[in-house]
Amino acid sequence: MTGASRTLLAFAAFAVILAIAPMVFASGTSVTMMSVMGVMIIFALSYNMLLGETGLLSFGHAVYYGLAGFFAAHAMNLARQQGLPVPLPVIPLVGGVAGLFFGVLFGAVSTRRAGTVFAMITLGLGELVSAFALLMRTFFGGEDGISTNRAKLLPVFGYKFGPQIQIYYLIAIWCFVCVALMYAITRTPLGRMCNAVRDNPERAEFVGYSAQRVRFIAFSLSATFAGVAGALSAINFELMNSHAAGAGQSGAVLLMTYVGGVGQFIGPIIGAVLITFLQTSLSDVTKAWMLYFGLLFIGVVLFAPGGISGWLALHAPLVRGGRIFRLAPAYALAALPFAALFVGMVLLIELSYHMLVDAASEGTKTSVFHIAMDGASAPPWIATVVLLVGGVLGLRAVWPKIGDAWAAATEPTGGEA
Amino acid sequence: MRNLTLGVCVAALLTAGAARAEDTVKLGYIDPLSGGGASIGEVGLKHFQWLADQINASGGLMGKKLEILPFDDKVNPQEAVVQARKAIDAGARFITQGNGSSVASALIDFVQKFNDRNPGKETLYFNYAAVDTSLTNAKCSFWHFRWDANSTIKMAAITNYLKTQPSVKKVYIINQDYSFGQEVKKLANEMLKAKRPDVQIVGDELHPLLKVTDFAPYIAKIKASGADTVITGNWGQDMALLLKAAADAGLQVKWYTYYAGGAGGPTAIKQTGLDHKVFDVVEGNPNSAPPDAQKTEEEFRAKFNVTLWYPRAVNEMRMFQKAVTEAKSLDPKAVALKLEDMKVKTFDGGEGWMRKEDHQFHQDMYIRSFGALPKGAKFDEEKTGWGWTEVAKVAAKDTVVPTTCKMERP
Amino acid sequence: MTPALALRDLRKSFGPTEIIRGVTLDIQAGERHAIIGPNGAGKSTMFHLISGRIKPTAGSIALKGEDITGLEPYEINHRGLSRSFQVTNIFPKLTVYENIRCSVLWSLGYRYSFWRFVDRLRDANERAEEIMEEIGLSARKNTPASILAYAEQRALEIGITIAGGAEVIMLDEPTAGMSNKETEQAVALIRKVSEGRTLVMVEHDMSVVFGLADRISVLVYGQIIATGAPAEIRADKAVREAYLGEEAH
Amino acid sequence: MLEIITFSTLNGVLYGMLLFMMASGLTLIFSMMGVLNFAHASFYMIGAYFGFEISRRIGFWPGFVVAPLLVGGVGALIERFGLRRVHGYGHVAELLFTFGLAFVIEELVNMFWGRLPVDYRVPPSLDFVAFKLFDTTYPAYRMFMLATAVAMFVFLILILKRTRVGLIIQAALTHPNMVAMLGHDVPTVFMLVFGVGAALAGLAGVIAGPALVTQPSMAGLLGPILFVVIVVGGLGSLTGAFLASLLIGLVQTFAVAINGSLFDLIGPTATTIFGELGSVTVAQIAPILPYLLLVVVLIVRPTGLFGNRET
Repeated sequence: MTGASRTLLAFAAFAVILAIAPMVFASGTSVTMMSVMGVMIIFALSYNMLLGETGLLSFGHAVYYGLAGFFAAHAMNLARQQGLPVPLPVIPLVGGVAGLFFGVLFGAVSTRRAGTVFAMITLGLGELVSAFALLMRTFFGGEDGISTNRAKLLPVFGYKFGPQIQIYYLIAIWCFVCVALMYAITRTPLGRMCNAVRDNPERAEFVGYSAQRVRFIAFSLSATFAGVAGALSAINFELMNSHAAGAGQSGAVLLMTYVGGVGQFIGPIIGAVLITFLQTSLSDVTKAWMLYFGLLFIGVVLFAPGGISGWLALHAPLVRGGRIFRLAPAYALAALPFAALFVGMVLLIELSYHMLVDAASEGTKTSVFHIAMDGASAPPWIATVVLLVGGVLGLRAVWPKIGDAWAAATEPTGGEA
Repeated sequence: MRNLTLGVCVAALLTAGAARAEDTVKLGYIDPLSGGGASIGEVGLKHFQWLADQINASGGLMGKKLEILPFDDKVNPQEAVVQARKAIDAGARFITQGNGSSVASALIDFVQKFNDRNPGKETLYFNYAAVDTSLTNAKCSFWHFRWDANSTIKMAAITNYLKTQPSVKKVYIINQDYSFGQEVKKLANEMLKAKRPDVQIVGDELHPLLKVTDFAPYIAKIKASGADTVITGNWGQDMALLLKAAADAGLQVKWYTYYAGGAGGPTAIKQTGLDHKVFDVVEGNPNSAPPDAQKTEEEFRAKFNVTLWYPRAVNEMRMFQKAVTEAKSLDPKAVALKLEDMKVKTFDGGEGWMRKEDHQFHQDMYIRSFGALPKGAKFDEEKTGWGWTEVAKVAAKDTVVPTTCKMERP
Repeated sequence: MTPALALRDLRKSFGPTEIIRGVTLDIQAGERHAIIGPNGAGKSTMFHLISGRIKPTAGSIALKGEDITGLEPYEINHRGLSRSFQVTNIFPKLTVYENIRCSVLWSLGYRYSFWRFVDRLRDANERAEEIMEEIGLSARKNTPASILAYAEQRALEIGITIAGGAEVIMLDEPTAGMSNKETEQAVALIRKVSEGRTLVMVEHDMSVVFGLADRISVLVYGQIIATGAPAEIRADKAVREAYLGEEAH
Repeated sequence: MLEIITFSTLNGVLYGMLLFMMASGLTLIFSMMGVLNFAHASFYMIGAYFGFEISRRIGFWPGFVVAPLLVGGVGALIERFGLRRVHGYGHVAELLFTFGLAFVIEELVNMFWGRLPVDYRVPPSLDFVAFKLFDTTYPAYRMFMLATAVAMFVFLILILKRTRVGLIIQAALTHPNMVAMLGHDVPTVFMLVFGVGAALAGLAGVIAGPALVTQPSMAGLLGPILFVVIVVGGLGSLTGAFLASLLIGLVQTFAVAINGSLFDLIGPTATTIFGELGSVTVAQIAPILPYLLLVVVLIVRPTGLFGNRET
């Protein structure tokens, strides 16, 4: 199969997944969550145009997402009040244009340098924009933000876009288009030069490209897509407020992109889906979810700097060579201590959290994994220690086997090295 | 990495396993349960769980048990909307929230639209702490009820009290620069002019929200202005640091605040040694409450090791139970209609009523000062040894302010 | 005839130290010109000045008659000058093929375009294949540049330099660190790729210099003490004293 | 007028020195290791909490000595078992590691000390009025903070410029291989530097904790302003950080004293041109000015005011 047809197949699969997802996960919560995921996929991919493709670490990407969201919300309100014949599905274009505008404006001053200087400028710009958002109340609506009503615009083919499922499909279509476009951009002269500038900005200058210009265009395009995502978010929530342009949102997109993996195109998609799911669901399961988030992030930085997709990509040649099964025994062997370690960690965190935070008002009894236990008694703690120590020792014992299995599986037998 | 996959599976399993029996009435509690706001959200949750236990002990709602479903909104309006959606999916037809007027505003909007688009699945929203007046003015909704006194009512109470204090001559107003602070600033100016035209407003300051580390320059300005009284809506770190800087510089004024009693406030005031110089305005004061309320307070403190911060939550839940009983229905619309114009004896003894035009609860308000406790006072705060002493009561009828609400009624 | 490169009283100081002290030099179109000199003479600095990596303190540089003093490297590149680096300077995470293709894009006029697929640019792909063939790396097409062997990276360095089809090529010690056999191959490669172009190179290996160069300039302490054909340089007394003389010891 | 200028200058210097105290460790770590430590404010927070724990059990002064050492130890361990692992992946990975670390530390503090502010008090030995100026008192504790900040600056400058250790660590940054060849253990040097940086943050926490509010959000609320200090001053320049701290302290304090707005300056046209921003007073935006300064400085002079390198 050629590279091109493989790409087409991947996109076809993506389209099918987008189409049938709400049939598989039909509850209102799932559809709402998947709508957010669609928005975040665009946002995270736009961020990766900077971080992964061009090597620019931004701490203020939410500025474009947020500002564009406000423009979209105002556009919707304007269209409704003036009775303009603007259908909802074109509103993301407003966001895109707004994103582009601010991308060009702020990109011109921030992309002259890469590295730390760029990161710090984006940090400062992010702080400034959130500060001004609170000062300019007419446009940003103060703390409350700007609310809008997506169902009051011109209907398209009878769809009024009140029900969440219609919004889901609207987002899904935009998501597909944006993902395809962003993928396409990586395959253009500019996209290739972004990689070149990321790797070696100096040499790029000596083959005729201004590193600053490349960064600037990448930045502007990235802001455009972030803008589309922001507008979709405004449509989805029917509300935009300054949180969306703030440091928290900028941090979240960094987290998604990095955890998903910056080295593969699919990485941010995985990250956006996973982190959005965890953000909305983990807080139902544990009060210490932010701690898990932090540990997850550190774990990825320490043990899988390529992110989830990077780790998966390591296996790609083996899958293609049909030799992935050679790893199976070693992985199965590792699964047990790994699970022990994981369960031990969860127990440790949950028990500590309960004893330190909740025990004073709720008593020492709690339940973890639906198993009742008393934090003041020894058994759960002994179990925790046993699991942790056992897990670590087990992994140490198994680790060489994984190495051997890798060596055996990747042994050159012709074909790609 | 597999750590992650596992985590997802576990989370998914647990969520799936959490399906609950259908024979309970579910109240979705949407407030911060993580991050900085969690200190407040957790305490609020305890209030509601405890109140639900009481309702269930007294026969429940139409014979059904009330169950509180907690959802973490991370004080983010968009997140709150997602969590509200989850609450509804989990079977909650009633939700309650308190922290952050921006969240409240988003929820009002969400509930209104959801009810418009899903007739027959209406959801009712009880607000126990978001005080932005516009929530019962321009943004008012039939589906929203508020038990906390809004900013306007609180300022009306403060200024009514200041009317009786001739020693107040020069007032300085300082607030956080966001919608709540700006509202306090505006109200303070208007009401002081109306009620105490002789008082001179010597300064009117806004500073960015949670961005100031050192308030010394602001204190220098207050000092230079010759103020004898400061009115502020500051809370959290902005309240604590402001008072600390004042004490450091030896500034001797009286502080009229909205949130000196908020989490961490008493600790900070005790540190500054400003004895009975800091005042706040609330709907109940444990040290001067009627005996049954004091008993409840004692039980609550004994169980949870924390002050019963929200007497209004007690009012809210008691009125909820009453409305269900009177309506003989668990239908949110029927409950809402019964809540309108409902008159009750409040937790702290006075007469209270839910105004029909804007769904704002009206109740007696108390001005209190924080400091060393007189003999016989039972309750201190945050283990400081200091507590609140009532200095004035403002009757509910004296806090009534006309509303601009134009409610769309179903 | 306009010289390919014309330096006029070029000077560069770093703080109080003047590294290039008034260099005036014409390099004719089509010639292979080598610059030699002892370590620290300022050869690399001179390369950096010409290619725009650093800006001169005084003096002027003209490329094919056009003043390029103080221009950015990419602007100089657009005017037909391309250079290599003494320390390998490639795009490490990109494959050999991508390295080369990125280097031909500008010269074919694709600039910053993001509306056409690079895989469909027949001319760019063909040109990249040709270059790879020329530098002998076709077999390593899809290998990331960072894991190439040293000599291969040096070849890629030259490939990147010539890919854009610049008329003036500057090579900074192209054979540094190579074994004898690798040097031979490199010389053959340089000879081939410099066909029909102007070549300026800095080189320490005298057999390479004298085998390859049409003319040689000797740079000592930031000044050119002699310029001429290899035979003239060999015979030059000042050069012998300053440079070759040293080596004789 | 004179009164305002005097107070603003004094308050500005006090605030500036507070900033420097908190930022000095950050700039030290950056100048030595090239790591922009996002968790720096978290070390500052741990310092405050350790100081609080020790002071309520033994006393403030033991905490003053022990807490920074403990924080330094924590920092060294984190470098040894965390940061060192990611060192090979480059500066972005290091930065992201500290980014995640800040998250985790905040949650751990939440778990151990709760989310409400703790009652960390000024020690009685320093709880008196140092002097009085135009009827405004200045507490001795503020003077103590000022003195500590200056002492830290002098100490660091001496260490870096005058001692062999300082020379080695500076060399280790630019030429790690060469320094290793000369027989110095570079990883250990880095571990020590990180530990010392963390200890400095811890010391700042111990001292600032009682003066400010000791609570789990104190790190997050402080974080960005420290970057402004070290970036405006010039990355890796200690003198730069010192002067930038003063500059920011003074700018912010003087701005608070100015009630004027664009409206006052150019009249009603201000509101037509700038809308709401026209009536915003300088005092209102004072705490935002440092960020404006950051962006402007980086655009005009990417190396910062006193720095000489960009990354």
